[in-house]
Amino acid sequence: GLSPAGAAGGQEQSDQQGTLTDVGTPRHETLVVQTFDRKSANPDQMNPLMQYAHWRGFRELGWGFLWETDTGTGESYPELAADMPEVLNPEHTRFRIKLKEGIYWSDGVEFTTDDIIYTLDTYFNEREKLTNANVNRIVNYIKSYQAIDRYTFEVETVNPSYDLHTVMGVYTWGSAFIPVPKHIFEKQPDVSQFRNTYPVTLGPYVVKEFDPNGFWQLWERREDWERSAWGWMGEPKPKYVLYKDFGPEETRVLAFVQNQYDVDTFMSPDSIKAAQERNPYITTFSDKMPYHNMDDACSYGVLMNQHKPPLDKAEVRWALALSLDLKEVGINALSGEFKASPLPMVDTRILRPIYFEPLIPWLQEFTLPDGYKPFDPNFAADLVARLAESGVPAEELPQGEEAISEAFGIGWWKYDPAEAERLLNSVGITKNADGVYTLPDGSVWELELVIPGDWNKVMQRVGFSIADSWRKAGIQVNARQVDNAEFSKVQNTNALLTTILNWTNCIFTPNYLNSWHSISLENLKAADATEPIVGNQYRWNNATVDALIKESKAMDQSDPKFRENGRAILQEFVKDMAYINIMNIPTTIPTNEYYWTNFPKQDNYYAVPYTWWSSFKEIVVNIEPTGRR
Amino acid sequence: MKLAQYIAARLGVYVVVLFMGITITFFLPRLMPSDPIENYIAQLQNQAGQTLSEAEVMQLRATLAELYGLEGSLFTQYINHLKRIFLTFDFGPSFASFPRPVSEFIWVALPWTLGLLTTTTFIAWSLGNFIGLLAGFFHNNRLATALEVVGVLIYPIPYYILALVFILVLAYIFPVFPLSTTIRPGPLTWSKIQMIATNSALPALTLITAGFGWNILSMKSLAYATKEEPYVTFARLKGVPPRKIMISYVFRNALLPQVTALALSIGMIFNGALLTEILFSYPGLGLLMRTAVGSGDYNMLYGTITMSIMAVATAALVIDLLYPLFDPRIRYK
Amino acid sequence: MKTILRTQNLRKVYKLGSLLHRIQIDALDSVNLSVQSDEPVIISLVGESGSGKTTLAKVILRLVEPTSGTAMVHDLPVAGEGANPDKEVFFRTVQPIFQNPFEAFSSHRTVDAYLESTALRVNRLDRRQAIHAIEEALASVGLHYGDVRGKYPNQFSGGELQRVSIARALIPRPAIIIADEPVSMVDASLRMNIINLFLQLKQEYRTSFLYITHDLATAYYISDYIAVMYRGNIVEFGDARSILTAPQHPYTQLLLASIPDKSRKWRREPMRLSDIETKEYRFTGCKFRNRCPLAMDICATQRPPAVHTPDGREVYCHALTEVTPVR
Amino acid sequence: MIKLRDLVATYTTVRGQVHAVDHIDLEIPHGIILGVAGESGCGKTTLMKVIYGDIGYPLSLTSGTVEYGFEDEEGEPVTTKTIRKHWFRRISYIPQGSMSSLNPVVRIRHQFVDFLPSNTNKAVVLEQIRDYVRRLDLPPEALDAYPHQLSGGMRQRIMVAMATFFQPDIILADEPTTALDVVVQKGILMLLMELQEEMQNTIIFVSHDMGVHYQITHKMLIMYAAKVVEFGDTDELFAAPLHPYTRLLIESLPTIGDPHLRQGIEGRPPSLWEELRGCRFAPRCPLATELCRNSEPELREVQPGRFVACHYAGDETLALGAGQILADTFSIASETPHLSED
Amino acid sequence: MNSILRLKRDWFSLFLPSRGTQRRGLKLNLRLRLGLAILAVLVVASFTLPFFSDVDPMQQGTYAKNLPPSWEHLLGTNSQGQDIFWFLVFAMRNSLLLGVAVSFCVTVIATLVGLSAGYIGGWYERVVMLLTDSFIIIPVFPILIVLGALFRGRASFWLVGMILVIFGWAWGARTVRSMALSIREREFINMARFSGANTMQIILWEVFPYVYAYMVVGFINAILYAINTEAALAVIGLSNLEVPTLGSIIFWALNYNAMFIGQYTWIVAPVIATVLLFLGLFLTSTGYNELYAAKRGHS
Ligand SMILES: Nc1ncnc2c1ncn2[C@@H]1O[C@H](COP(=O)(O)OP(=O)(O)OP(=O)(O)O)[C@@H](O)[C@H]1O
Ligand SMILES: Nc1ncnc2c1ncn2[C@@H]1O[C@H](COP(=O)(O)OP(=O)(O)OP(=O)(O)O)[C@@H](O)[C@H]1O
Ligand SMILES: [Mg+2]
Ligand SMILES: [Mg+2]
Repeated sequence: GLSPAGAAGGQEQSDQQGTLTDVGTPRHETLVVQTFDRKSANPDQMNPLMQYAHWRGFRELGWGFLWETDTGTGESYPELAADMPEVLNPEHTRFRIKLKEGIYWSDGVEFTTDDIIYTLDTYFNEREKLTNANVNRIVNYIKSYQAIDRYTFEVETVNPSYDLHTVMGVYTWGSAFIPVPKHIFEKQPDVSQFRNTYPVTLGPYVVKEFDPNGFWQLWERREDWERSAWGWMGEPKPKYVLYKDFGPEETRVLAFVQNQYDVDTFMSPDSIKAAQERNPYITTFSDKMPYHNMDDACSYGVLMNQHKPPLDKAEVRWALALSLDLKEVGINALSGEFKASPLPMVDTRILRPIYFEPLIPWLQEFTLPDGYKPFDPNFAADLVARLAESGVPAEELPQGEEAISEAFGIGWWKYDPAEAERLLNSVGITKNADGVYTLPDGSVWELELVIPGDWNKVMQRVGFSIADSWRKAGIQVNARQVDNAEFSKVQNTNALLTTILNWTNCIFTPNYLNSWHSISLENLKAADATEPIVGNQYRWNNATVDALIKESKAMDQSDPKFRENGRAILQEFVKDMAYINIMNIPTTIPTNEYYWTNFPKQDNYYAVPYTWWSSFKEIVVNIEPTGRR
Repeated sequence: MKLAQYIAARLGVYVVVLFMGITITFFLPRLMPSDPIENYIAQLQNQAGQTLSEAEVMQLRATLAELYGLEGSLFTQYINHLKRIFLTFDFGPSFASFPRPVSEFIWVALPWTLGLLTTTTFIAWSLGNFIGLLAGFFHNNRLATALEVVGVLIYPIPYYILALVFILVLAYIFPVFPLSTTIRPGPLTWSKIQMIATNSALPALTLITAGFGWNILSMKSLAYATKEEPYVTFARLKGVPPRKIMISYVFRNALLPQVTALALSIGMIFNGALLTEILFSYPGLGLLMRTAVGSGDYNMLYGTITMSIMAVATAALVIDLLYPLFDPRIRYK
Repeated sequence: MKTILRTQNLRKVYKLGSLLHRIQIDALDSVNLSVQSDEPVIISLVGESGSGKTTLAKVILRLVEPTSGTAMVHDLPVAGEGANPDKEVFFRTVQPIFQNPFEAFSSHRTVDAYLESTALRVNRLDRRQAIHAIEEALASVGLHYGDVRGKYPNQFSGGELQRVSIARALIPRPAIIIADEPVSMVDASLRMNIINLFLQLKQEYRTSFLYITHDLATAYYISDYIAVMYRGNIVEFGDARSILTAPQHPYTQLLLASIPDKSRKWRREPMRLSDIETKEYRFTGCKFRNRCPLAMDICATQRPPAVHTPDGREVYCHALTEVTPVR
Repeated sequence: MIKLRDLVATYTTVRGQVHAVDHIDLEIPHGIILGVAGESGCGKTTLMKVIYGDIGYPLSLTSGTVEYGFEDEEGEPVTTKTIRKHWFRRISYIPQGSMSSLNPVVRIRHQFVDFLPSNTNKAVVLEQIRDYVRRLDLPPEALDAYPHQLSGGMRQRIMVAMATFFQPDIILADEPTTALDVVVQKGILMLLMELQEEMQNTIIFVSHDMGVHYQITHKMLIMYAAKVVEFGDTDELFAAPLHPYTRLLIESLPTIGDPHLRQGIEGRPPSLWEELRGCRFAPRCPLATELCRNSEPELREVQPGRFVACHYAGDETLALGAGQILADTFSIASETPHLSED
Repeated sequence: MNSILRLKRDWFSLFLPSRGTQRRGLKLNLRLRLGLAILAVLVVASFTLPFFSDVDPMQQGTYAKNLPPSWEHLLGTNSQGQDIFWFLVFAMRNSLLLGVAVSFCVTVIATLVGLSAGYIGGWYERVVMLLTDSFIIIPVFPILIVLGALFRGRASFWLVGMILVIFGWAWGARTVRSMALSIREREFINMARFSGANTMQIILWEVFPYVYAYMVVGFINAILYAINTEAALAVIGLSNLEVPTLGSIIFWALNYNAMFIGQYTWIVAPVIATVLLFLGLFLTSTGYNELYAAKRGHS
């Protein structure tokens, strides 16, 4: 029968084996990870040509890609390919790619160009039926392709390409091109009906078992992991990797304390603290404030519809920025564990030297038309002082200007409701007797703030805190949180709503085009158009930026001019206050080192700590069992 | 009226109710502010991390509208929807997990919900009625009274809090039950049943605890009123032992309205089950429904809501049809 | 001549029982009654318990829809096809006294509320007149308004309540009162007062009565006509005194023999009581046949026809057919 | 001998307290049928409740006890305090309106035996009940029916069967035949009489119908406004009622074949809520004197076995005069007006 | 059976030493008094105290975060730097307002629909009952989720109330109707009819008193339904989270893991408030029922 302890999450005690997981594997051989998307709606769909159970480890453990990204540096490196693509013509449209030899599918069949060509053929022939949107991307990107030999093929792109390795390979969080095994897929009468349950993989793991209800999936290391797509990286340490949803945050804290799993995702700071108090094996990314990794590609910010009066006026947008008390917001929502960024970009260790540091002097000197200097270089220092005051131990706070800036950012906009009022008054928005702003026509200015409700707790808090901050400044804000589904639409159209707390502005490598490529004049829609205006949700009309982006598109991304242009665009963003960027997304990812140790940490930074990026490959290779059972 | 006629009439009501429910559920989600096609596109972009060109998006949009059957006027869509449900019990493909049919998901989720619901409803109803009976009948007895007080105090506590307390006490402080549901696939063996039982224990406990309060209160008042009926007085005068009066006089008579109440309250109980499923990550219809709303999956929503309406209506129908068997007095016109 | 009361082929079928136990009862089985007179009359309706007396009353009161047939009261068609009298006219023509006084008043209202309502709404009196009318009506049944006022039904004894019920029916001075066992809960002396009251009302206010009772003595005392019912059938109908002194139907004879008389004690003889009623209701032919000393074969198959005796009554019995051929 | 010792039974209501049985002190010999008559609301049902020992809110026994004349297992005489233990075995009760006293959802046969201790062999008892019911000329199918399937008369007979099956020493029957037709009534009464003769137990029988009392009772108890006014042998009482109320009660009802006008008693019984002085019947009594109005008559034994609460009872001269006055009150003058004379 | 839901017997005798008839009146008063006292405290406190509050309790960062209870902050402060006590006062007021308003509408609609359907009968009843059954059978929660998504945040507090009313009346209507159906068959209805009462009057004076006691219980229940459903909607984030209600307190307390970070007052206080509120309503209703029953001369 089931002992009570066994019932408690299947932590069954047995003398030889030690604790077992819920799914019956030895706990000390299993790395257990909280799933990123909680429950999978479609757990038995494992066909990458279709929409599939994406967040269940396929990208990290199952598939192989031509090129991967090193999350520590942002550089790409070859994975299935033997090398970076060889450019065959000066126009940058023809490329030759060589594959590594000796890579085998998990069923023992060798991986060759045949699989590549078959996959591309399928993309092109079945594109109507395939629901993975990347199929379209590849089909629109590539003009032709051909096999040269068993390990070599060539492709020609439609336009000059400087990013083949991040289109046919991984860009930060995924690859548009996922090779499928020809010998399996060609037998299928209809590949779009094929579930590919228990898929043949290129990665070092195979699916061992999964929950038909979508809460968990168990991977087992291949016997021949050395012949897998990234076997050359070294031995993946866990024999099993279990992705599992441990429920809402309340139950996750408890399960984490009970050592039921090893890595969480986006747990809110207070939950982490609560868990840490109960279990010393639980650690954050750093033992110094702000404790967490701040290298996510995306940032939180407030998106404004610049087509909607009065947000069409830069004064108004600046007034919103200046009446946002970010210190207060950060403390209320995140206990101060955040890194502010005034530029519409994340302030990460990859991007800081290229885009942030060169712009600091400019920011400090930047003045609004009325002569006001909005930048607050002491933001981080003041924040530290306030945190110290509120009882954060001194040894956990960074010391020295540089460390403080590295921890909490280069600074942010001043909190100055008085200047905000001046700016608003200058465009005819004045406070009424109740201290609430009214529009020139005398009606109360009602601002709508949309907050994503399902994303994570922290984001909800940030959103409502921002609303609170604005409200204190006299702006009538109606904050509402919406479901993911609605949020996606709101985010992509930004037609009906005035402001959105947003996370879309995502740039991981110095290639900013991935995020900004659509900020073009052609991409502007009518003020109330409801169709998506992907990439220019700001509805930003700026000719300088338009020109700069067009120029950058025809440039090699390592060209210094490319980065120069990036900085110029950033300056334009600031001048127009086109987007109120707030902070890097704090990736609050605690780990539990009871069974496994050597996770990426501040002082052991071999990759970002995420389990849903390329970094996970490095994590499984680098972690060590503690020997506890 | 003959038995067949009675059943036919009751079935007629059933069909009409279903029809109305289905109609409401068809039009309501149409009001939802999310558009499945845009959602899908947005989702892809989030997943792939790459933005699509305008042309790509337009093309994708056209393809999807055709695939999803979202073409034509609302009315044609409605007629097609009705046809599909009534003729083939088909809710179309899930948008979020295209092209898998919604019914597939429902068949997976339904047994979980039904299993949890029937057991907890039965237990909560019996327990609540039992305590209510005791409290109403022995209204001077302190133990019965104490039990009733427990009911009165527990009844207003929100589900979520109850659930958390149970989790904290029974999965953390005394780890008797698992924190989260883990059920491994495989044939239905005895140990699998045990696994399901231990995994469902906490949601079940929450549902029972939250559900029996009302039964206590209503049964108590019914029992109290029934106690004043002349046949109960006469039983007392006959010297029938109180326990027997309670069971075969008061309870037997007060039971009937409670049976009707049960039939009616199934919808309410379902609401509770839905919340509980969300809280406990229990793989039932409720969670499916919540995910469907979250992802703007129309068809899934139709499917789950229609299914729940059917389940609830059918349960009510069954209880109604069984009702005359309980009540020898019933007269129907 | 006025039609005081006329029913034609009045039938009422009740269905009852559970899904498993299904029973059909002809509570009224082709009831034909006819009383015509220019003078007010008191018609007694007697018969065994459960024979359909209350049902007949309810049909006349428009509380029960007959399955078929028609009924007419005081020239006013009240039941069956085409009967759709004006409410006000109807209430002033017919008023009821219900059988069980405990059931006849809501336990949530004071009983005087009904009296008031009747005076105000049916009689359309003003408040002062209404009080007067109520006082008068209550006084005529031996009650004081002050003692009735503000009290709930369970604060009265059955008899008191019955009298209130009668008083209420008197307020509109209706043409006919349907009194369903108005004195069953009343003690002997009071019973006489009420009965005399009926007589007085008949004379003074020209009120007719349909008097349903088990008390044959009072029926004899006040009624002009009497109808005897058995299991949904009228078995004997005609002049009250002649029927009660010389009954012809075996059931009427049995009835009369069963009156607890103060003059001589009963003989101890075995009695044949009725069987389970639903069984008898299902009999074809004569429903009394299994208890009838004169039962013949024909009684089991054929419904007895109306036999009109020379003294003007109708008797439904095969035994009489043999003696007196149908005229 | 059942001894009622100075019984005062009181109802508590929001308006105050009311004595529905007021100082009743009597001895009822065993083995007879005692008839109780009196007008409605005079406390007959209350008296039955008190005798049965069913005392509970809002009814309370302000004073007195009942001694039942038999002992329990320990040899202690049974009184009001201990009578509950003997319910339906040594004393049984057919309550007023008992047609609705059967549990509607349980078959009759179960209701026959459900008060028996659980260790009795129900099957055996049921067999006996079947025999008993057959002997009482009741259709045995009735036992298998639900109450709603039976007519009122049938249910009433079932109640009688239930109350007599265990041959109790005392049977209380509160208007068991009201609302039934005379045929059924006669059947039930004959049944009761037969059973009583056989078992030689005591039946206390409440009825409004003096004819019924005449037919079946051995002794009569006449109540008026919570008091006993007369008590004695039925035949004697009918032959020569000593209390004016009794006399009026007996004489007031018509009989078939006697078409003469009769009068009920004028006036109405006093409200028990009021302060009562003197003889309670005095306001309605044609013979009442000052004495009657001011002093309450005691219930006294005027002849052996005859108890009357009237100042003038047993006073021969007065009785004669009274006879005349009473005869006048009845004004046996004309016939009742009748329609069908022509 | 025509049972009136008479919640009249009390477990309160628990606290009473003496027995006997006298006790009854006393006990009844105590029960009613206690219920009314609880309600009075809650209502008076939540409706008058807000006038004494000098800050908007919703405003964040007014005080230091996570302070333990003290004289200055009776229940401490929460993780958003708000005073828990003052927040609770406002929340109680709003929840009570919502509860009473919703419950009032629900009860009135349910009673009207139920009584008229039950009494009038015929086609009217059939149509109304079909509608009612549909509303009962359609599980409310999924629809609330959809509607919540539709109106999210934009849903003013009162819109949430309206939605609760729309999906709340049917149950009561059905119960009332079945009671009305059985009452319709009773003799006193005929008596009233012959006393000249019209349909409206009969419904009002004859039928209603029999369902009245039930409706009081229903009213109380609907208050709870409204407060709890709003809370449940808030907990899954579908109600307006910027209005202090018992639900939004719970939402934020859960959002900040009050249970695990030792902020017990934050999460326990609204629960206790809800329970107290219910207790007050329950005691009052049952106490009143007893009083009413006694007035009619029942035991
Ligand atoms: N609403 C009803 N539904 C079904 N059966 C009914 C209904 N009302 C009366 N009955 C049945 O119809 C028959 C006649 O009943 P009714 O009340 O008319 O008799 P009655 O002569 O008035 O009897 P009693 O002398 O006992 O008052 C009885 O068997 C009774 O059970
Ligand atoms: N539960 C009660 N509460 C208050 N008073 C009551 C109660 N029951 C009866 N009474 C009053 O007590 C008196 C006696 O009532 P009881 O029922 O004993 O009369 P009864 O002689 O049986 O009358 P009936 O012949 O009408 O049955 C009446 O005045 C009555 O109003
Ligand atoms: Mg009748
Ligand atoms: Mg009585």
